[in-house]
Amino acid sequence: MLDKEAIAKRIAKEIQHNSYVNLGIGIPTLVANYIPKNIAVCFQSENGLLGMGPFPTEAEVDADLINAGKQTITMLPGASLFDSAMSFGMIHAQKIDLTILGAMEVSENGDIANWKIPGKMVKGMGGAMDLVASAKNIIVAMQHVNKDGESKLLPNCTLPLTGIRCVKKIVTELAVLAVLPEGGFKLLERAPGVSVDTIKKATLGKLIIEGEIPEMAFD
Amino acid sequence: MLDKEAIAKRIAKEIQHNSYVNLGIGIPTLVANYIPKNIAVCFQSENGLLGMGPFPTEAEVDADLINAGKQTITMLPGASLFDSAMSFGMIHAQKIDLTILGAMEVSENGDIANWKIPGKMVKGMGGAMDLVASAKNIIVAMQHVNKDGESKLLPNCTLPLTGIRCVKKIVTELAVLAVLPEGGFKLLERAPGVSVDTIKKATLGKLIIEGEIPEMAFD
Amino acid sequence: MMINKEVKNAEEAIVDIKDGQTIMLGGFGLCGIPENCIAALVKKGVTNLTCISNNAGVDDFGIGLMLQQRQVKKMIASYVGENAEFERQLLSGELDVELIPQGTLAFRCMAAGYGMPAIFTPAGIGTEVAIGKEVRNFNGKDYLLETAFNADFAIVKAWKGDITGNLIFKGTSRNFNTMMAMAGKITIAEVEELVEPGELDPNQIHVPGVYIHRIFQGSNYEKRIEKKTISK
Amino acid sequence: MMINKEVKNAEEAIVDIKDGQTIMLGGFGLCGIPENCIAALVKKGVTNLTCISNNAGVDDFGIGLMLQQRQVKKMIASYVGENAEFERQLLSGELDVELIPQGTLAFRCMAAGYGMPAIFTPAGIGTEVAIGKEVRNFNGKDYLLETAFNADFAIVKAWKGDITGNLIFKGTSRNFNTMMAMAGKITIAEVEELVEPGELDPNQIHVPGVYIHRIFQGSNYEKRIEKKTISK
Repeated sequence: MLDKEAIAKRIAKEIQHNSYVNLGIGIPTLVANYIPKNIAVCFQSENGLLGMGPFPTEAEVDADLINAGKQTITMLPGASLFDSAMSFGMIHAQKIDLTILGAMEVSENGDIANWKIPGKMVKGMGGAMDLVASAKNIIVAMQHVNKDGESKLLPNCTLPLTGIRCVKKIVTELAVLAVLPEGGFKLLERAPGVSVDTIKKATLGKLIIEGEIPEMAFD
Repeated sequence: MLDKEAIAKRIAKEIQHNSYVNLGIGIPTLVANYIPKNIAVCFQSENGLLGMGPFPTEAEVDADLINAGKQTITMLPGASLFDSAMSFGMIHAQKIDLTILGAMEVSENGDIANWKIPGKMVKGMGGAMDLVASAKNIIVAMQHVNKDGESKLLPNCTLPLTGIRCVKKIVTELAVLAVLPEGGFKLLERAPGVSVDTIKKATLGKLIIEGEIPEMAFD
Repeated sequence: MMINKEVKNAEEAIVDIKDGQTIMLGGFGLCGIPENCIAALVKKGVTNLTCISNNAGVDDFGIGLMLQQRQVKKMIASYVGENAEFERQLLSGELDVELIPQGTLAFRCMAAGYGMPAIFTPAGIGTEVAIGKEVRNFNGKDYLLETAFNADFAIVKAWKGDITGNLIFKGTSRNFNTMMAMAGKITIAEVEELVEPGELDPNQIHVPGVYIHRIFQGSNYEKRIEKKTISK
Repeated sequence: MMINKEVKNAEEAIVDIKDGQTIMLGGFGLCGIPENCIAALVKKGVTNLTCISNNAGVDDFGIGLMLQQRQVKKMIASYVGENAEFERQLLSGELDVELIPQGTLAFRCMAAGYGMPAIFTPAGIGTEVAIGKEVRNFNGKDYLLETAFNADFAIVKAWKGDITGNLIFKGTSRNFNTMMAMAGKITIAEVEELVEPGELDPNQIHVPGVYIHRIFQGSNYEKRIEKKTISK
């Protein structure tokens, strides 16, 4: 089973050379730490920044420079600043190549739920509905099962949706799976030491297994 | 009868303190020369400038700084530059208080035609259709009659329209007229030495004359 | 002669904001919020406000200060976490909230500033956000029709400004401030540094002065950081 | 590692532009036009182009150079005066022209850059521009529905740029260049001065590099003035 860092590390391998990437809060934020040196990538923060760098040193902290998770951050050379309209404009115009975000549930046709649990205080969707409505490629970082052991990869989402037919790939503590255009979770890789059977039991939605399923490689 | 400079001078009296004004090509451009010193006004050029100043000296000429008539110009202190989308955005959001432009014909309900003569080479409407569609106040500087002596203030325009029900006031070589909301040209002032009868003969659209019509005053 | 928008301070800038009006407030989290005007609104005690702002501040800062005084009737925002008083008022029914996608919030402000009555966005298609809204397909993709906001006042905070109302922002504090500045029927700008016309480069103005009705140099900016995060 | 968009020159930048494609060209009159790319397009001899540009240049400069070589099949513009060759081709039926309001031109580019399939504008209501178009009333006012442009290439000219594609414009040469830069499926930027990442202030970027696919430092800019006008 992968821990959060390992999930982030595995997702980092998905990032293409010369791509613009939006990282959600949580595990996706960790992905930035694992980008290979030979891969050119530019991170967008949807509150108005392209070229987001690492967190600042104490001396670099600037109240006027935060990311979409409201954390203080820095800018890399070549960074640019803009307003939220342009930021979501570039998202909707599909200038952002890849969005990596968390999810509570994903359905076998690629629907995603990650913003609202009925009966609980609803904080809001923030930019998530915009991102999932427009990203060319969406990778979800999530736990395969909830704390009661119930699958979060479902035939249909039970929670209110954030977006429909949008998730392309999922990386969990157990596996890497593609969401096929015709529907279904296609098992691509197993986490080290995790059996196909374990993944089967943890996946309530339609799971497609073809041939030998390799273990994840991390480099 | 007024010459072009006098028409511009009369229109300049219409400009309110603290207003943003767009001046069209031709006579409207001359209006800037007659703004009283105690009137604060900011001129917009729809190709992306607020705070347009006078034409440059030979030494100030900058190919990257032109007005909407493609003439070289200067900027005043407090000027700002922007792109054409923002420029027409501020026009459509009615942030520009007054538009002054020329016309070939105006109808008694405020329609304006100033961009196309069938059978002649059509150069285009430029920004005129945007300006007339949105300006809070539109003053037209025009000749009362064409070179054959035919009225250009008509019951209905005969030329293709630029915009409908938008002109608020007209200043010609003969008169100042308001276009009433309910329709009709209300005669407000006569040019020095011009009789009401001359104006009547030169106006084919519904002319409304109430009481004594004063001669224009220029200061 | 120059058009001069300068007012003395926040109290003068907000003097005619009335109970029950709709106000846009710039900022993302606590970054770029109009601190001085919020303090003045709290002091003035105006109530029953509808606030359009990406967030609702924290318990003791930003719009949270207005929530403490029960000045807000309705909040239109994209994310309202990190605020216990907000949650309490929401659950008790004292406060109405309308959550909308962040891009939709940005575009509905932008639409108002560009004189567009409505815009199309794919955000929210297939979700509860789409309920009751017009859906239209263009080139095989569905979009929601979302209308322009109509706010009585917009209150924004910039880094620098001049007395004609030109604004320059710094860092990510630009966020919603630019679109809201363009969207308000009356727009109030507070700035960290107010200068004379001609001191700002015309080429670097983020919001031209034509959109701004009142401007003043604020004081005592706290610029609180919500989640200070340091490199390890 | 930085994303690098630099190409050697205009020839390399336009190498894959093909006969029959749709191209946006920035500029207003001759101000801010991509001189190097126009020269390269003339040299390459690509034909049957649909050009979206506010104007069509003059007889011997700007898009006028492409008209001389009969490279343009259709012109979408707001104003096409000052060009005798344009008039000749139009009257002889060699050239098709679609005249649209200047704001509509700007908004249809902007819509493409913002992922909006269409926008509403009041410009053209009641005129022949509205013929065949959807009219919709919002709050008592009529608007035309105008669709986003869909261009194969956008070619723009900026003052300064860096190799990641960030652009800064000067004066009124910004005009249509920013929206077109954002609107092209492939956007080519030529700049007077190309610098390394970090040399431009992130706060002063007019077009972020994400929109730009190819960038190069142009040479021999003539920057011809169409109507030099001097104070008396």
